Amino acid sequence: MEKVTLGHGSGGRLTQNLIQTILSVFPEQNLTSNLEDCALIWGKIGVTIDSFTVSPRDFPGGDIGELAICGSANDLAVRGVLPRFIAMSVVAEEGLHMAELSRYMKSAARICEDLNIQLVAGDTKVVPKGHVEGLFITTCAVGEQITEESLGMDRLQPGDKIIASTSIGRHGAAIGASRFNLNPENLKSDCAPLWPALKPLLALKGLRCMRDCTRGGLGTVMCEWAEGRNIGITLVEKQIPIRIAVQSICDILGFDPLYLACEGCAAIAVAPDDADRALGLLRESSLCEEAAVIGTVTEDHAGMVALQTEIGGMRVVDMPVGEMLPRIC
Amino acid sequence: MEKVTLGHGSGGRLTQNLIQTILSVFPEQNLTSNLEDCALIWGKIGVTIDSFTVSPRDFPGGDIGELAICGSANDLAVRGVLPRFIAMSVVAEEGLHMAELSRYMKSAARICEDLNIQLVAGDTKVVPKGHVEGLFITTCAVGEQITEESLGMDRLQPGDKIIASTSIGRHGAAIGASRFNLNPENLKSDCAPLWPALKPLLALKGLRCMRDCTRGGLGTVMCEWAEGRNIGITLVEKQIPIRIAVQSICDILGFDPLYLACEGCAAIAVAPDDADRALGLLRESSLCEEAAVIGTVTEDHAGMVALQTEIGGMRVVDMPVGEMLPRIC
Amino acid sequence: MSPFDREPGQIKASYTAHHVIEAIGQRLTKPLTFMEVCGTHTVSIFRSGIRSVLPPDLSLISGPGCPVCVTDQGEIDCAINLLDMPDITMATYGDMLRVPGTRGSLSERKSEGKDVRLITSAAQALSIAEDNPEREIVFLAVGFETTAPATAATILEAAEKNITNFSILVYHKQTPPVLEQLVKDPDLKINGFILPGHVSVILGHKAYRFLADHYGVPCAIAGFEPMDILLAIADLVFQHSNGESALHSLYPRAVRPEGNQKALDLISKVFTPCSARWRGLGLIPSSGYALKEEFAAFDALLRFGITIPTPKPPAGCCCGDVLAGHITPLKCPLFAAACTPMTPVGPCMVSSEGSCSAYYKYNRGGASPWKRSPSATEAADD
Amino acid sequence: MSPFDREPGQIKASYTAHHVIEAIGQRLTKPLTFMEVCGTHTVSIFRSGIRSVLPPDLSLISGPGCPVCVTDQGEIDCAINLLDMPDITMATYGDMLRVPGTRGSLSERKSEGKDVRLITSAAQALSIAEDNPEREIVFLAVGFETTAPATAATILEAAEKNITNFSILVYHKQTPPVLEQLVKDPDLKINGFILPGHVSVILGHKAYRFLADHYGVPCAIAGFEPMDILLAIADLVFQHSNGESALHSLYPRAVRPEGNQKALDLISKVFTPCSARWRGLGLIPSSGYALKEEFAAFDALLRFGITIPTPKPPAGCCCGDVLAGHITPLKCPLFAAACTPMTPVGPCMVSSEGSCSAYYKYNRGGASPWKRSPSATEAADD
Amino acid sequence: MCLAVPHTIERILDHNTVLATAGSVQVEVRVDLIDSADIGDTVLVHAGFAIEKLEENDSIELQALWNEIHLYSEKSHVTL
Amino acid sequence: MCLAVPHTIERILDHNTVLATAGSVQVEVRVDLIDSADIGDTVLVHAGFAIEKLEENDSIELQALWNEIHLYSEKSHVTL
Ligand code: SF4
Ligand code: SF4
Ligand SMILES: [Mg+2]
Ligand SMILES: [Mg+2]
Ligand SMILES: [Mg+2]
Ligand SMILES: [Mg+2]
Ligand SMILES: [Mg+2]
Ligand SMILES: [Mg+2]
Ligand SMILES: [Mg+2]
Ligand SMILES: [Mg+2]
Ligand SMILES: [Mg+2]
Ligand SMILES: [Mg+2]
Repeated sequence: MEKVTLGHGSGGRLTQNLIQTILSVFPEQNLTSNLEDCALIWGKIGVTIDSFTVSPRDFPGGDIGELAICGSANDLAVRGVLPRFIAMSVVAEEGLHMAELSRYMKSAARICEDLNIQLVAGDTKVVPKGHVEGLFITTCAVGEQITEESLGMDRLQPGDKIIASTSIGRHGAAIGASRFNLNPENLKSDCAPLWPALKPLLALKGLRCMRDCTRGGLGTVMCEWAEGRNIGITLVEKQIPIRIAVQSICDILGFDPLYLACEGCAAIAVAPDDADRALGLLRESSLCEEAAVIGTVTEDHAGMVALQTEIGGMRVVDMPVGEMLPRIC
Repeated sequence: MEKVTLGHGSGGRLTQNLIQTILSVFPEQNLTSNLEDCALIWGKIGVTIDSFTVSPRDFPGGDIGELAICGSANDLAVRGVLPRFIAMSVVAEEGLHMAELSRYMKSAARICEDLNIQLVAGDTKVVPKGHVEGLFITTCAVGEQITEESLGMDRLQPGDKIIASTSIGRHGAAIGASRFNLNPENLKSDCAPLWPALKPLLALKGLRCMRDCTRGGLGTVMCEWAEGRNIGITLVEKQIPIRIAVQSICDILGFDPLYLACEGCAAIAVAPDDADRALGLLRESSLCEEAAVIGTVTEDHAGMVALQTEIGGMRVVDMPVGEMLPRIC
Repeated sequence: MSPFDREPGQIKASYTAHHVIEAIGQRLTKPLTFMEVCGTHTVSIFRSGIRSVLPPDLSLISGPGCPVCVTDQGEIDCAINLLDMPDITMATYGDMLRVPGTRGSLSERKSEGKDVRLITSAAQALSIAEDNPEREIVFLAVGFETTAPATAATILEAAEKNITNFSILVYHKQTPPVLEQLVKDPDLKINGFILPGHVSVILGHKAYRFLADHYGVPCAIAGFEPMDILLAIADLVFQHSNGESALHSLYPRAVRPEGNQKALDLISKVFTPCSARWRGLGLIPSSGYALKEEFAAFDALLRFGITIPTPKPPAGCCCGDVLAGHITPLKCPLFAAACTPMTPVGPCMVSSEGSCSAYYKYNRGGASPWKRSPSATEAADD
Repeated sequence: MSPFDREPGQIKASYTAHHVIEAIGQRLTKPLTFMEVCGTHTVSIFRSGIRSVLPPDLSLISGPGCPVCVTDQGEIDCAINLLDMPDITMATYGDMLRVPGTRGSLSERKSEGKDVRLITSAAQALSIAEDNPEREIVFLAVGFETTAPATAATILEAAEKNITNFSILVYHKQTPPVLEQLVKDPDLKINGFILPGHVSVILGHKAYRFLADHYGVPCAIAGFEPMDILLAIADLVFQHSNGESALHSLYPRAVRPEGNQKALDLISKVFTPCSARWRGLGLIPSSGYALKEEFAAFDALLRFGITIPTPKPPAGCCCGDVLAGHITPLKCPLFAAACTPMTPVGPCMVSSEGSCSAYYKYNRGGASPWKRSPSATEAADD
Repeated sequence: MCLAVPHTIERILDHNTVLATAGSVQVEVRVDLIDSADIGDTVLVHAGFAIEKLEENDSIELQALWNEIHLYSEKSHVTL
Repeated sequence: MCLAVPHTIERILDHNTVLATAGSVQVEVRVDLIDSADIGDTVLVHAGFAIEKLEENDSIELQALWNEIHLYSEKSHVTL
């Protein structure tokens, strides 16, 4: 009897399978449109939902409250949707300190204030000790699309440039470090709202689509684009911004930074002519000073993501399958 | 150090306190508007969110999948909002059988098909064994208000009649029975979509507001109306429809049926002139054959709900405080 | 049977209640105070709004009839101490979970991960023991004579099945001794007792005869439907008006004059009377049950080598006075101020059968307009 | 230091790689097949796309270098049997969790609620034992000579601290005996070994000299950066072109010729060589480690009275042939069909260092256009 | 103090357990504390144990009480 | 088979444990397996244990190899 495994939650191919299993019973669904970060209903209204189960709840650079707003707001932002409203549901374990909950709510409220997002609906559930690991938060963000046309992977074309809005893998590395008792001095989660940095890009005619590289990381987003549209993507290893602390954590635990979650980094596809301009606009934001062109959309190797390695080799970047476990030997 | 308790989750006054604690840190919030079943954004778009943590996940008359759609769709329906879209987030414990998950998703999809609701956004998280009790589902429903004016408790006026759309307490009784190994032959949760039954009422000029009597039951909804608007409400005990199995479970466990959760019962306030017509319209639906006028909005005892008892006495119906525990002695 | 029908054979209250109420009003000639000594009566009185239909001169006060409330704070502390030992699973009835001891409640311990199980029958406690041989199951047994026989039956079964991981904190209490203490209390003028119907099912009539025969206080054994209680009130009013003081059995459908001999035999097979400490009322001789020596193996106190401490009650809490009938909750300075169902100070506010809880909940902390009877009581108090 | 800087002192690969690649191409005069025998080399080769830059006549094949893959199925079964006993906590390294035994993996047991802890250091296993005195902590220890000294140190510490709830499933393996078996294999033509840098840190040069001296196969001890591996390949090509067959140390920054004597001493203090069963390769004499008799108290097999079964491998799985270098994963009939990372059949598809996993992941199940070297291998195989 | 609810015995399970219903709610009930338990009996159940059979008994006191009450009303006696 | 990462020792914690960093990541490392551990040493850490010190050693073979490679390129020797 097939069971749900942690691998189904890791953001890669098993997660796609799980989503497919769920969608298959609902009428009129297709996986590709569901892989975009938010739905566009009535043409111009963006809607997205995400549950936040991060452990530990406090991590370097943020907490579950901040993450719960950033995560959903970013899913709107990357589709050119101005985040306006949040609905938030809190499932707490009995025994959780009220002060801890309040602290997370303050973090959430701070992001809402920064982005001028209004909390409009909420729910609270308390479950018996042991029925939830402390606190899970689900947020649904709603906003209005401010671009003429809807951004989405259907707009990708060979020749398009891929930009990483900042250095990758910081959220996943920070969480991994906390879990495995590593103590990185200068490493914080990149958890941050993307809207302020991405908004200027929306004026670019050549802007194709964007994705926030959360669970599964940059590598998974690239695979979803390549497979979803049956195009090739070539990334250039030495152009991908990775901070030394992130790389060190990957070295120590045997992780691949391409698959580490980001919570404040978007993958952006632009027409080649607009790449420089996009980079310039991004770098005006203090969150995106590390922005870099990291690859190109190709007609070659359709459906596949390639990495041009530092020694000049080529290899596939495949969608990850299981949970990323530390590798020792 | 104050902690979150199960009482905070029981739907009564402690739940209000918890909500207040959360809302207090967000800008521009007021508790009363947040106590309505859904928010109305941009004037005419209804949004609601709810997490479903029901245990057991299968119960007589429904399951967590059906409940997750009904619960959120009903929160729209009671404000005159046609449910159109659902965003759904699933948090599963590793080890959950895929077949069980699929079964719930089929239940959810069936309700979506019945109501012509489209699943537009989703999320799946898998957490380690012991981090969640099997499966929690959060749904956010979005729809369009089809009434001219927004329904809400601000419209309540002395003299208004209160209608229960069907007999009360069936969901709470069914769950309580499952938990305490009682085996009621004819008792099923009332879990059902309210839209088809409530839609005809929206044409009534005298329709004031409606609420689905979920967690905390009819009693809590009445208290929220009375306190939220500082009006009095008098309920008449012998007019409140309660099925014998529900009453028996209450007798056995020492519960008060007024506080038992419903998942397919709405409290409806109408102008006195429209009460009969509302009752007639409701009873056309097979789900609402037990609909009854159960009380009146009063100028007296403002902020309080009174129950006129079967022996002709009067007493307060207060908002419940803690978790409802079986009473033996 | 239509789905709205209630239990067949019950009194359809609304058809006859007003006659009883009318009769009470007509026959009441002087201020009278009756005490109900069963928590289930207390709840029924409040839930049916009986006080609101009684004449102002007729007062109802609640006695020590909630087994949760009368459980001594030291007894709770003892249970919590026990729960801190390794491998303990504690099984008990619902409301016990919330009662505060000196270091919090069982419910708080449960929320910290201790294994506390809510049961609805003594037999379930034993099943838990059978299902979890690697753990020590302690049944925290509360309740009066109605509940004690089930505990006794469970102990006999455990002995027969030779179950060795099962023991009991016997906090059961007996009602006649506490009623005797109340009726002898010079500060308390009780003009009639509404006697507990289900305790009477076990004890029969004779256990309470002394109240009428020796102390001259009219008594009515009553069932628990609102009409049952109205009838008992009428009966007590009529006794006064007729100059009687008898024990009347108004619950003959359940109560046999001789009681339930089988249950009484079980009790005396397993337990022996002992003095017991009641919250607020102190040590009352012969008001508790101790396990007989042959069942000592099931005595949790002996098994785990613990004793029941005698801690100080929470400052300002008047539960003792409330339970003794000296005051109504409205007279407690903490009531509805520092002490509410959200912030309960004493067990009478915690238990759903507690007087303070009932006064708060069904009268909105005393703010309701329908409380003729309680305010009359207050007048009598002053 | 800019945030993009990598570890100081590393080779900036892209500046020099093309020179090395060019030299390899120019000096290669005949088809050659080299074997890397370290899983970390395997991963590094795939991740850096080294095969895609090598001439088609140069083949790289992977040996039994992933300790997870070579752990025998019976050893996994034994661990799972142990986990079914009460109060067992099992601690092990990451990838071990997913390796399938006959009755599923540790990870599956964990998802059913068994206590399996993922550790990143042997010392953590001992800490878990100290923190949980009421449980039995079993450390499932895998790995080659690099990892065994840490296990030895931990056992000595446990003995010194007199920790009695700690024991070990010693599944450590030794590399020289298996290399000897490979080099003697008549079905296998290996023209050079890329030797494991970190094992060499412990063993020094002499443990591998027999490969060059006795069997005439060129050897290069290599580090793990892509450039380190390219250099090793160049070295082996040059040796062939120069008619040499020597053991060259290309990782002198870490490897001392004499090895790490302190680590070797620890190993021999705690362990004694024994024959060991390798997945797919069978029983190889002197290729395992057994606890010395004085440490028998820490032997989980003795402590719990269990033995390692010898189950049948999954039908159709060619992990044995893959680990022995007889075939590349592409030749396994299940590869990318019945056996994928989502539905792994053998450990070589499960472990992130397994050849099958690497072939699948970095070549998209053989479908990628950048695989000159592997297809050359295939040609050589036929 | 002692919530007890009438149940009707539907099935005998073993020497001390029956299946009983209260308003269509089925529960296992222990009958150790009563003399006999037969199908169709209505028993009063407290904490999972039947503590007595309910019978349509009347008491002299109750009859007298009703009579006295009816002096104050025109309605006829309603039996329990 | 044996992932090992260079760490620099920052602090001596006790007779067999040090605090070491790899690219700003701080870890407790056991140093039982090496002869000496001093602040500033770069050690190779495998599974939580330092297995060797890293030193700027060169080997004859490595020098020879580079020389041979440079016959095929115009670039100068890049030292490790
Ligand atoms: S109101 Fe509270 S403090 Fe006062 S007697 Fe009642 S329980 Fe005790
Ligand atoms: S592809 Fe799968 S079945 Fe074939 S050898 Fe590899 S692991 Fe075994
Ligand atoms: Mg996203
Ligand atoms: Mg989303
Ligand atoms: Mg932040
Ligand atoms: Mg998201
Ligand atoms: Mg809600
Ligand atoms: Mg609602
Ligand atoms: Mg809602
Ligand atoms: Mg249903
Ligand atoms: Mg709802
Ligand atoms: Mg998501």
